[in-house]
Amino acid sequence: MALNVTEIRKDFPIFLRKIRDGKRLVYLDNGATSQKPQVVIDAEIDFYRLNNAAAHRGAHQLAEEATELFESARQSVAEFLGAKAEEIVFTKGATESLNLLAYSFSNAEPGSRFFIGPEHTIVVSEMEHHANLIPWQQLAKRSGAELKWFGITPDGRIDLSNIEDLITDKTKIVAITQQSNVLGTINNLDLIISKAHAVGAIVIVDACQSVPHLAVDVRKLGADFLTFSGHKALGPTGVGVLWGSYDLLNELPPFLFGGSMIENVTMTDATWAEAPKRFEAGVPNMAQVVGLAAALKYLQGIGMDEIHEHEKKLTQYLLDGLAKIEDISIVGPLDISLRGATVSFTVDGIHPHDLGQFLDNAGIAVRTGHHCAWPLTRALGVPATTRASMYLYNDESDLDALIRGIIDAKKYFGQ
Amino acid sequence: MALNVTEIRKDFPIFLRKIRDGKRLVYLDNGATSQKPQVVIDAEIDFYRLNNAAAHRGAHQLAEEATELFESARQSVAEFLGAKAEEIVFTKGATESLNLLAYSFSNAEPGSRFFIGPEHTIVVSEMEHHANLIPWQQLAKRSGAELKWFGITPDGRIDLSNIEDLITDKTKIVAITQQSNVLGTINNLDLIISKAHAVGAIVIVDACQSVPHLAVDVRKLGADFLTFSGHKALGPTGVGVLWGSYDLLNELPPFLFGGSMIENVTMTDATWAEAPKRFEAGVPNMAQVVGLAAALKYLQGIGMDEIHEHEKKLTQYLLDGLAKIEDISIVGPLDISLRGATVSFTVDGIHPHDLGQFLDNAGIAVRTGHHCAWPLTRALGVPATTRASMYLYNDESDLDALIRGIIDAKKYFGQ
Amino acid sequence: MMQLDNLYQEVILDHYKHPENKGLADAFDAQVHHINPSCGDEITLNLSLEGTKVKGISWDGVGCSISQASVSIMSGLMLGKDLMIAQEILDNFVSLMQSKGVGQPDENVLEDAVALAGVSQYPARIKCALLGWMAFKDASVQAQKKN
Amino acid sequence: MMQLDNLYQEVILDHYKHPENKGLADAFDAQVHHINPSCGDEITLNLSLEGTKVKGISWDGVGCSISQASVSIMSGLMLGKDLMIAQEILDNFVSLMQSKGVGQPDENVLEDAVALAGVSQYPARIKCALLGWMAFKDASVQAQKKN
Ligand SMILES: Cc1ncc(COP(=O)(O)O)c(C=O)c1O
Ligand SMILES: Cc1ncc(COP(=O)(O)O)c(C=O)c1O
Repeated sequence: MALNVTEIRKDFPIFLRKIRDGKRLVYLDNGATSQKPQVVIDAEIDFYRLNNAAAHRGAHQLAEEATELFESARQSVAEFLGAKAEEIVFTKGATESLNLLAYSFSNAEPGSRFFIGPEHTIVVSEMEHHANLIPWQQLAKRSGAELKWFGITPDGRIDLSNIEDLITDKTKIVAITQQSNVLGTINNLDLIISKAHAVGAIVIVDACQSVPHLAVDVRKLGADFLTFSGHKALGPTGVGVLWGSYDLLNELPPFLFGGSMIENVTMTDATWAEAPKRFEAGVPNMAQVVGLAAALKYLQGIGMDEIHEHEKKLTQYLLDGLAKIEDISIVGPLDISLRGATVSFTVDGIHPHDLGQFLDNAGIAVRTGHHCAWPLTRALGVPATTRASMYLYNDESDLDALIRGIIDAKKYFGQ
Repeated sequence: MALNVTEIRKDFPIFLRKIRDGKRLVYLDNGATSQKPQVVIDAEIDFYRLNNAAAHRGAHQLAEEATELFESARQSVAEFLGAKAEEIVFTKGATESLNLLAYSFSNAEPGSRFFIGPEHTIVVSEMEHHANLIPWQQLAKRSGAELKWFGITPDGRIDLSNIEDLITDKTKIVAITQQSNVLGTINNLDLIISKAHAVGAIVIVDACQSVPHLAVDVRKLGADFLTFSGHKALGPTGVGVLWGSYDLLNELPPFLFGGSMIENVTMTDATWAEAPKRFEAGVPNMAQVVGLAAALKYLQGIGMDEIHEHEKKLTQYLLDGLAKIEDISIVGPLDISLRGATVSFTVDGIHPHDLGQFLDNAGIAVRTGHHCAWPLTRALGVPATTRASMYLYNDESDLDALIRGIIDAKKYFGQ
Repeated sequence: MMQLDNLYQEVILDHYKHPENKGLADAFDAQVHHINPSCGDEITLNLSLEGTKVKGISWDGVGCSISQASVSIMSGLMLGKDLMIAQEILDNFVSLMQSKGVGQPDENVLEDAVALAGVSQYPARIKCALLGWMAFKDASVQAQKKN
Repeated sequence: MMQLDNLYQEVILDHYKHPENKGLADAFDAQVHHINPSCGDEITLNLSLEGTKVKGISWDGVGCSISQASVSIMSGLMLGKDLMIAQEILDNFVSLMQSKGVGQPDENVLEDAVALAGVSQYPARIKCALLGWMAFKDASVQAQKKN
């Protein structure tokens, strides 16, 4: 069933506001962050107004309620991903999740399946976001391991042609994005995962750009760890999810140390609680976790498949529209199969910053620059791109505005 | 001027609700987390409803506004602490802040002033919260350094008698709490800081229990790093502050790696932005940061000195009240000088869990257990304690309810 | 107080004040030490078997009335039982604890332990009630391995 | 478009399309390479001095109209100036950029650079406008050290 965007927009209070002296907000920066429906805002508010207390830390009624809300949010997230509740770790965002993994590997003792040394390799791709690249660069540096990567093809797909050279017996970690935040490319991870598992490597999936937009079932996917950020999935800021297959997760050494992640503590030593508690030191981001659960329920209510279909339709519409404008080059796949609703492009003679500014003046929010994937931008041979990224509350009128904006910009800047 | 608690309570919507079938909420678990005034809730809501976008990541109007709100929150926090804006790093909480420091020390190269090796010692105290103990245990383990600690005196004060043996030329880090979350003790840190600085050690202050309750000026205090959590200071969950003296902070190696903390990135290497950006990888917890700034402004509006005076008065009232009950032992100082409004105690023959449950049944929220300071509880020779911790919205009627509750519990459990 | 009385039944307070099998026996097939990390309650439990039968249980520890009464009740209940039966009782008790106050305890199986049904309404206390039972489970695995 | 015209003044678009001193000179006392990490804009700047006087500035780089026009304007402005004066101009420009749209630019000091005043209303673009100026500052320190 097609989405009723008019109705959906009513759920998002930000669309009531005006941009740059009275213009309608055309929000096409969903790759950076998404807007929040009232139900998510309400879930956070209600936590503070009614149930606020430190979860897991008190025997009084508020603490019980806070714990119950926090743990049922874990259950909701698990159901959303097809996972078990105890496989869900709450973090502050995907960046923390990926760093958690990289540091936890460092914390592993020799002999542990997570131990990584100079004899090992870590494999990423050239289309990774900095958050799924630099933690591995640093782990390589700390451990002496070698960092290798999949390149990209001219049409913006991951280049698997040398997979046999990349994923070998030495490979310990394969960390890869499920969807590029620049190219829009959706990576079919089946081959990578099966090769990696065949050599005993651990597969980590950056699902920041996929989980909010299409149905992801971690059991079907078959990876070992997966992460996404709440704020890109209609959820609050300050909350992310790390999923880990339980046996692995429960063997992984801890990362942040402090309250609630312990089993026993003396002045000189400590032992750890089981996963997921072991990874949730400190009073958690409770209101945000509860808000995230509300966001995922809202998404489920609309339907992830419906959202994906809607975005596909919009992507095709935008690609068609852009194709009609001269001097535009799209970076990333031109066909909409295995492709998300993120479209990056350059316009000859107009720097993305200037284009972005011009569009902003018309109420259209896009992102410009390297999108935290600088090595990819370099590999594409452009200094920067302009990116339009869509979500369930966008429709053709938004894309019409964008296309008109680009045409007007070309005139303005004298192209 | 005395606080008008009746008026203050009206600012906190949670006090409208009832506990355990219609009882008034007597919230005395502020050491665990504080309640939120409507202005804080509104600040978060307004961010989502009006200005939500990824700060520092876009040239469009919403992104500009989000950046402006985020950075002026940094300014507010700085003013609250007597610091400079660029000295404020936003984290997800004090636990993260302390782990950030411990890992950043590990990331320092030999020759750096942060480098720590087997020739060094780290000094903490026996009254530390797990969050300011285990990260240092683990750093000691990683680096080969030795962990030492100040003991406590029978009246619950830090024992400085062997300071000369503890803080020596080998000392690299002194990490100490400004106020105990169990004993209520406020530590006068002057001597420790001057000794530590005399030997070139770095002083890290856990201000989780002090900053929300009394005026703290980081310049006057003279430490090098200081941290607190927003949620204990009327702020949202999921946000904390790390303050660092700028020269030190800007030399400290980064901790979390990802977007927005970089200067340049290639596939194999990266360089870092200046502080504080270097420590804020990823899309930040913007709504929570903005909410925290609102919380600190609210506190400033009431007056930190007024709050401290109010709490002192309540502490005296509670200590007097408890002294009249038989079989009660208070752990922590009995005089209210250099003492916060956290009172932990045991009642002969009633386990804290049972007492806490009984009080909860009367609508009174306290905390029981080891309060994430297990080594301290052990040093005190008790299996657990009951803790009442007060804040600006508490008054004598709350303490009367507590005292009556304890007396009733003694009857109920047949003492 | 009604709700509270539901939690602190007479039987529980009795066991708390007059615990059974408290004080560690010298001889045992397995000794375990369990801790409740969220509150610090601790228990040491000694178990001896005769074939697959529970010959002796003794314990010592500190904790709240719920944890102490629960281990006291458990020890009486398990003594002399075959491990198969003991496991059944244990499973039955665990489900009761997880029932959020709506479980119908089976008095034939749980005997005095039915008094702990009210605990299932207080999520934070379930671990207290389970502490001794988990220690027993652990000890029985260890004792069987040894034999 | 009014607000936007304020940002993209004629002078700016002119400099963008016809940049001055672009193309690196072979001889220089200092060469610096600056980058804007938030967008990837890059500039290389060559500076040569004669005593404390700016004898030559040349540059190359990629970036938006604001960053390109700004470095173009800056290069023309600084050429032939004594470093003391150059520093004054630079300070003046930096304050203008930080003025949030309310600064009154001094045309006597800043000449064409006054056209960039509108940038100060767009926080995200200030770094674009400053890129070349910061490169100049860095290069002048280095060139002086060398001489
Ligand atoms: C003294 C002290 N330090 C550290 C912490 C840790 O703070 P958080 O759990 O908010 O990270 C707390 C509170 O839990 C505390 O009371
Ligand atoms: C593909 C990808 N990975 C990781 C991240 C990092 O997420 P966050 O900044 O929320 O931690 C992002 C978004 O910024 C992303 O698009």
